[in-house]
Parts: sequence; C-alpha cells; structure tokens
Amino acid sequence: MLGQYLPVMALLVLAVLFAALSFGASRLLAPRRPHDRKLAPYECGIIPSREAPERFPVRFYLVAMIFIVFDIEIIFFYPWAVAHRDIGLFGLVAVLVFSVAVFESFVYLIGNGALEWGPIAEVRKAASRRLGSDVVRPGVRQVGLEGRKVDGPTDRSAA
Amino acid sequence: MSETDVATEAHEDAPVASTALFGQAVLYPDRGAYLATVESLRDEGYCTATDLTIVDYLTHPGRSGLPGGVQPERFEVVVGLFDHARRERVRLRIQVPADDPTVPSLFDLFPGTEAMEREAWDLFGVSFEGHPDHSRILLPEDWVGHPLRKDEGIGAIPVQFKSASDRR
Amino acid sequence: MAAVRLDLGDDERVRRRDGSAVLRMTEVEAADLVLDPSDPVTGERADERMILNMGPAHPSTHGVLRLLLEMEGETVLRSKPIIGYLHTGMEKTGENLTFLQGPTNVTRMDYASPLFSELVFALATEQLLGIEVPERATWIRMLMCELNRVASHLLFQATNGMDLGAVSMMIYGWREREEVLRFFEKVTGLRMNHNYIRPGGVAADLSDGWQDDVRHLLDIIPPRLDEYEVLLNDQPIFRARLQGVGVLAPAEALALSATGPILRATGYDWDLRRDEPYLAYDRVDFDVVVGTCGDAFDRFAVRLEEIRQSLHIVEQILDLLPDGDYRTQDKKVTPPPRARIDESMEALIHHFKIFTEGFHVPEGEVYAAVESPRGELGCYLVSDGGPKPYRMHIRGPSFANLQTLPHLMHGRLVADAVAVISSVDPIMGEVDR
Amino acid sequence: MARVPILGDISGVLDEGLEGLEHNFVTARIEDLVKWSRARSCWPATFGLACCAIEMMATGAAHYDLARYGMEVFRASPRQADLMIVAGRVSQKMAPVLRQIYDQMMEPKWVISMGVCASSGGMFNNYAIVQGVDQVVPVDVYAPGCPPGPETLMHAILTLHDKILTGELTSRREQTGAGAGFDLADFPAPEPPAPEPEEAP
Repeated sequence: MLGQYLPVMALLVLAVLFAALSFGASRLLAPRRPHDRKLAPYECGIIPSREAPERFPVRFYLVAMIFIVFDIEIIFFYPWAVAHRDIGLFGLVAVLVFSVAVFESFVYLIGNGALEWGPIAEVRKAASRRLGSDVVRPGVRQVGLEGRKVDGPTDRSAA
Repeated sequence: MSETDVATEAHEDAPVASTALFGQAVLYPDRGAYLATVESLRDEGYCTATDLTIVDYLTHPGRSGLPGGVQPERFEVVVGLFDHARRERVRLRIQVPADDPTVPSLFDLFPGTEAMEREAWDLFGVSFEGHPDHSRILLPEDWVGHPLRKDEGIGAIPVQFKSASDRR
Repeated sequence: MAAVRLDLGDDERVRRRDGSAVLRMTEVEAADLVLDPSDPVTGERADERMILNMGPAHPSTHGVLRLLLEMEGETVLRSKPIIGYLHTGMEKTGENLTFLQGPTNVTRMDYASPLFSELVFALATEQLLGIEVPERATWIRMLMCELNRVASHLLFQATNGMDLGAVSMMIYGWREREEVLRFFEKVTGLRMNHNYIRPGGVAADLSDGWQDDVRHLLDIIPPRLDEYEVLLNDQPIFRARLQGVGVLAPAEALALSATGPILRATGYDWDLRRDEPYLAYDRVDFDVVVGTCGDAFDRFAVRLEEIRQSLHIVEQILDLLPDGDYRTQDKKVTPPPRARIDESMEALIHHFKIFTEGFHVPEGEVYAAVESPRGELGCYLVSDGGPKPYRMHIRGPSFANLQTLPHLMHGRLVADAVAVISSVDPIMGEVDR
Repeated sequence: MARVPILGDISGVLDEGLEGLEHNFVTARIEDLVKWSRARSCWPATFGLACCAIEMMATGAAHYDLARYGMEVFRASPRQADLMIVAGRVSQKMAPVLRQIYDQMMEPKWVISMGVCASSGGMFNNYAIVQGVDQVVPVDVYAPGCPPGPETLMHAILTLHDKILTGELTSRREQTGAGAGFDLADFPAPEPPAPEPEEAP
C-alpha cells in the first residue's frame, strides 16, 4: 500500500533538495552588501518621495476574486474527476449543481462591471472616425485603411 | 538678400514695424501690442505657432536690422508663426527689458507654445504671465540660475588629466 | 489643399486650463494631490486615484522620457511628460563652437536622423553667408537625407514593433537599418554623427561605385517592407492594439504645434518638402503620405509608406545627380585641399584661418526649416558678425510633438499609453537638447 | 575558526560569501565554476541614454548579435541585471537616477562606461553633463568612441568577461577602492589569425 506514495515522496525530496541547494548556494556564494536602497521599491530610478499608496482601486481586488472563484472550483473537480465512473450520473449532477452555484457568483461579478477596464466612454466613441477627406487628391497617398471600415463625414475639410 | 523695407502695418494703437529677412516677414510689436498682434495674425490665417525662443543680447547691444521705431532691449522673445494656406512664415521679435523680464503667455492662442515657454523661462528667466504651469522643464527643479543667459559661463570644468597609464 | 481653419470645435479640452488632459503641477504637488478629495478635477473619488511614475529608466519610453500618470485603476486620466533627463546644454555649447564645428554639436541632437540636423544648420549658415552651394552638393545632400529618413523610419518600425510585443520586428528592423548604415559608413566614414553636411557643401564626394550600393539598397528593402506588411498590417491583434488608440484631430494637432507624421496621420497633408521646397525637392516627384483617422495605426502606416516614398526619391536621384565639385569654391568658407597647402602660401593661410578662428559670418538672424522624419526641424541662427554663432536655437519636432502625449493618452488604458508613446516616436536627444 | 574537513576554514562565508572561503583545491574549483557562470551569462540592464544606446541596440540586434555571449536579454529591471552599460551622456538631472538604479542592482554587478560622453563628459564640457560617470558609479571598463561601434562594445564586453574569469577584476577593485577602471587601450584585441599561405596548386 505504501508503495503507491513512493513517487510522491521522491518528488517531494527532490523538490526540497533543489530548493535547499539553490538557496544555500546563493546564500553562500553571492557577496552580500545589504543596502537600504536595494530594498526600496523600484520606481524606474526615481527615489520615491512618499510611501506607496495602500489604497488600490477596488477593481484590482475584483479580478482576484474571480480567480479565486474558478480556482476553488477546479480543486473540487479533482476528486470528482478521479471517481466519476463509480459515482456515475449522481456524481455528475452534484458537480453540475456545484459549478452552477459558483458560476452564478461569476455572472454577478461580470454584471457589476468587474471586467469593464477599457477606456472611458467618450474616448471609445471617437475610435475610428474619418478625419481627413476621402477625395483622392493628386500627389497625396492615403494610408491606414487596412482592416477597418471607416465611417464619418466624407469630405469635411474646406477646399 | 536681406532688403529692409519698413512696412508699418496699421494696427489699432501702436503701428507694428516690420522688415523682410531672407523672404520671411519679421514684425516687431512691443510688449503691449504683442497679444493683439498674434491674435490678429491668427485670424488672418497663421494657423500654427512653430517656435518660441529667446535671445539674450547682453554682449551684442548694437545689433542692426532693427527698424527705427524699435528700442533694442536685452532680451528678445522670438515667435515663429506659419500660414499653411499661403505658405508664409512670420517671425515676431519682441523686446523685453532686463529689469522687468515678463511677457504675456501665448497659451490661450496657441496651446502648443506651453512647453516652449516653459523652456524659455527655464533657460533664460523671462517669465510668462498667465502660463498654466510656470515651472522648469529641462533643468532639475532645484537648479539655481538660468544657464543660457550671456552673463552665465558655460560651466566647463578644466580637464584634469587622470593618471594616464605610463605604460603607453 | 486642406487648410483646416483653426477651430477647436468639438475639442475644447485643449483650451481648458483645468488640466483636462495635462497634469499641470510639479511632482511634489502631484504626490499630495491624490490625498486631497477637494481638488476640482479628482473630486470625491480621490482615493480611487494614484499617481504612477513611468520613469526615465523604462524599457518603452524611448530613452529617458518620464511620465507622471494619474490613474484610476488601469485608466490613465491626466498625465504629464517630464523631460530634461538628457539635457546636454547643446545650445550653450553651440555658442562656443565656430560655424565649421557647429554640425558636430548639432548632429548629436536627433541621433536617429543626424544628417537632418546638420542639413538645417548648414542651410541656415549658408543663408546668412549668402553663398550658393554647387548643384552636386545639393543633390548629394538630398540623397543622404532621404536614406537617413529610411534608416530613421526603420528604427521606428523596430522599436514600435518591440514595444507592442512583436519582438521579432526589432530584429528585422535593425537588419535593414544595418544595410543603410553600411552605405553611410562607406560615404561619410561613420555609422552615426557623421559631420558630413557642412556649411558650404559636403565633407567628401560620394564613394566610387556608390550607384551599385544604392541599387543594392533599392533591391533588398522594398521586398522586406512587404514582409513587414504581412507581419504587422495584416495581423488583427496588431491592428486591434493600434486602431482607435490615441486619436488626434487635425485642429488639435495644429493647435499643439505638432508636425510631421503625427500631423499627416490626421489626414492633413502638410509636408515641407512639397510646400516649402528646399534643396531640389521641387525637381523630384513624390507623394505626401496622409492617414485617415489620426490614430496610432495611421502614424505607423504613414511612416511605413514614407519609407517607400523616400526610396522612390532615391531612385530618381540615382540618375539625376549632376557632376561637378561637391563643395563651394569660395576660398573663405572651404578649406583648400590638402595638396594645395604645400604649394601656395595663400592656401596655407586660408587653411590656418578657417581651422583656428573659423570664417566670419555677416551679422543677421535667419530661420531655416527642413522636414525631418519627425516633423519640422528648424534652426534659428543669430550671428553678430563673429566666427561663432551668437545664438543657435534648434526647433526640435519631437519637443512639440511630445505635447500631444497627454491628449492622446487621456482616458485610455496604460497598455495603450505604451502604444501612444511609441507612435509619437520622440527622440530624447532632440527634445532635451 | 570553524574548520570543515573538505572546505577548510569557512568562518568568513556568512558575511563574505565566496571571498570568505579559504582558498584550497576544492574551493578553487567552486570559485572557477561560479566565475565562469557569472562571466558567461551577465545580463545588461537597459540603460540607453543617448546616441550610444542606438549603437548598443545595434549590437544587440541580429547582425552583431550580443546573444553569442549569453547577453541577448536586456533586463529592464535592475533586480535581474548583472551588468550596467551606461550608454550615452549623463546629465545632472539623470545622475541621481543612475545612482539609484546602480544601488538597486543585485550583487555582483559590473559597469561598462560606453562612449566618451559617459567616460569623461566627451565634447560637452558644460553645466549640464556629468564629466565622467565614474563620479557617480564605480566603472569597470571604459569603451572609447563617439559612438563606439558595435565591435568596440563587444571588445569591451569580452575584456570584462576575461577579467571576471581571471579574477583580476575583483582584485583590481580592492586596489582602486572603486571600479576596476580598465582602459580598453591597454587590452588590444587579439589579431585575427594570419591567413594560412595557400599551398601551390
């Protein structure tokens, strides 16, 4: 019985060994010159004049929540996936009910605009509006038309 | 070649003297008529301000080329406007005395001169009234002095010959 | 010709001074702004906002540009480009160098297209001197400048691709640029900072057999440009990253003094080579490339097409280049050839005078402008009759184009900010001078 | 005096790291291994300032290909960079930023001062430019040129690698108290092998 867990144990030992070796080597061999600037946050070279802001917009946390929702869900799929033949239809229905319950919270998050990150509305509206005139003028070559239909006034510029 | 024909354009108050240098019209409004002149030029069709810079005439007072009515001062703000329809450039040279180096800002007429005016203030010390962000642009904020003025040296450090390797 | 009257019509935000798109305050104030909800613009959502510093040492700021971004979540609201991290005091140095040494100083401003700075300085000096440059020198200058435009736009394609994640574009762009630099090294002796175009003509004649080298360039670059089209233009992801990003209206571009590909991308056809012809551009036919929607994709497409137009010009120059001497024979300006110095005393005197004190330029002031790959590159030169310029001011196109950044990034994501900076293609040497 | 059978006296290890080890047969091999790995994959931090940055990028691109020295990755953040190539003129406003990034780089770190503007202020001897980057950071190799061609930069990089391997760099640093300060002129590039005389057909 114990034999089953041998590969897992071997993997565990290897992982610990590798981690210990790399940490040990860098701990031993790298020259150490601790310096407070080395620990300061990297601000593209600017010396931060004040503490980094603790208050982050809520949107960042919502994304974390969405990840948590799906991550936990997958973990509960594992036991089902291993034993799904034995527990048959009953297991399938149980798992489906569980995933619908989790999915419902995801729909709520999306409904509240957790993933609306795009540019603010009035900027999005001005996206692809023709500005210049589309009349072909001698000695002027028009570019930038690939892959988009351009709506807007045909010849707005005064002659 | 530079033919100096003084064509005084009639404006409401002080007439603006002008010369033509190398095919480009040059106007010499005084500080008071500065904004009015630029506004009227803009309405005439000068649709973009290409350049705004300052020249410090401290060590070169006796410069020719100034039409009679203009009293040469130490600083001279030089603004370049461009009329794309008629393909004509005009250059305004505004005399600014050393003791009161302030000039009205062009930001309301040409927002493009905002950075140029900040650079002019930064390197010459001529301040622009009504400028939205009157701070240094090129030099560090705690820099003392205005380096491009003629009375400030170039700041060169005498070259110290470090230990040139004697093996050569 | 589309002469759009300066009506800021639907875009009043440029005029409003309430910091509609530009964060008009110093760093210290900006740092404290976030904690002050009474600020008229941020209002009660001050705690949602943070000031992010996209600093001088950033992979995608094309050198040492620094941006203060006021952001709410991932959306950039107001921003302020902070420059000066490469301020070299070149205008002060210019006042201490003679007119002959001037090009060495000026050529280090826009290091992606150094020949244009030398050209504008030489044109301004020649106007002050009132001398005529021989035909061959004019055409050589045009040939070298157009090839420099090709090299500069290839540099843009490389860095623009890398900024947007198409890292292989960096390798392709540099591969073509090396070809052009090899030709430059053969003619001018240097890959960059050539000091080749001097007041009075060019430093040396074209290397013999230059026609074959130029034909070699004309053979290999166009097919590779088509490769770029396949690699970039036809890709929906690349187009999605650039289309509709950083839209600029023609009136707004004119108001902010933007010139070059940025102004042309808004559909406003203005090119100094055609509208204020200098050198011999009126005897060469080419198209002015114009965009449609004024966004980042148009700026990219305009520059790609301009490479083809420049190669088309180079093709015409190949058979139109006249013979003759490559420098003006005016004794006062051009140092005598080396061999002459041993023979004639007068040549020795001229040589000695030109290289020690420099030739005197009559008093006066002049503004000359050329169409550099980034826009109108102007040189305002004031001479007090001495051998050194009294005041040398270079109007850098990137300096003015950089002012459009806050208006292009207003209300967009941070990822778009990278695309916008890359599409404006600023060269910090020319911005900071 | 903690003595360990193989490694000998290791009391200096905790605070000195590699240098603290007593030099005997085994530790010498470790030292060689570590120096070899440091020399063969030192990643440059992107510190392109001015014209030299364009030449540095050209060196990194396909034709001159820095990747053959294990350096093709220009790390943006100083945390992952071993080598700082100061490519371009350093202005007074940029000096504190340069020092901050140098301090935030991980040990062991090397500095190449690329171009005359970085090495000595170059042609801009004026108020705006720091006259030589060695006033801000300790420099190990000076590469002359304005801008130094890709070949010169690669010569500087190879010199740096050799000095790391032979350990001369660290000893030179103690000697000067700051950077190793190698001048490229003292290390002429090895002449290309003379072409073998073709045998008579």
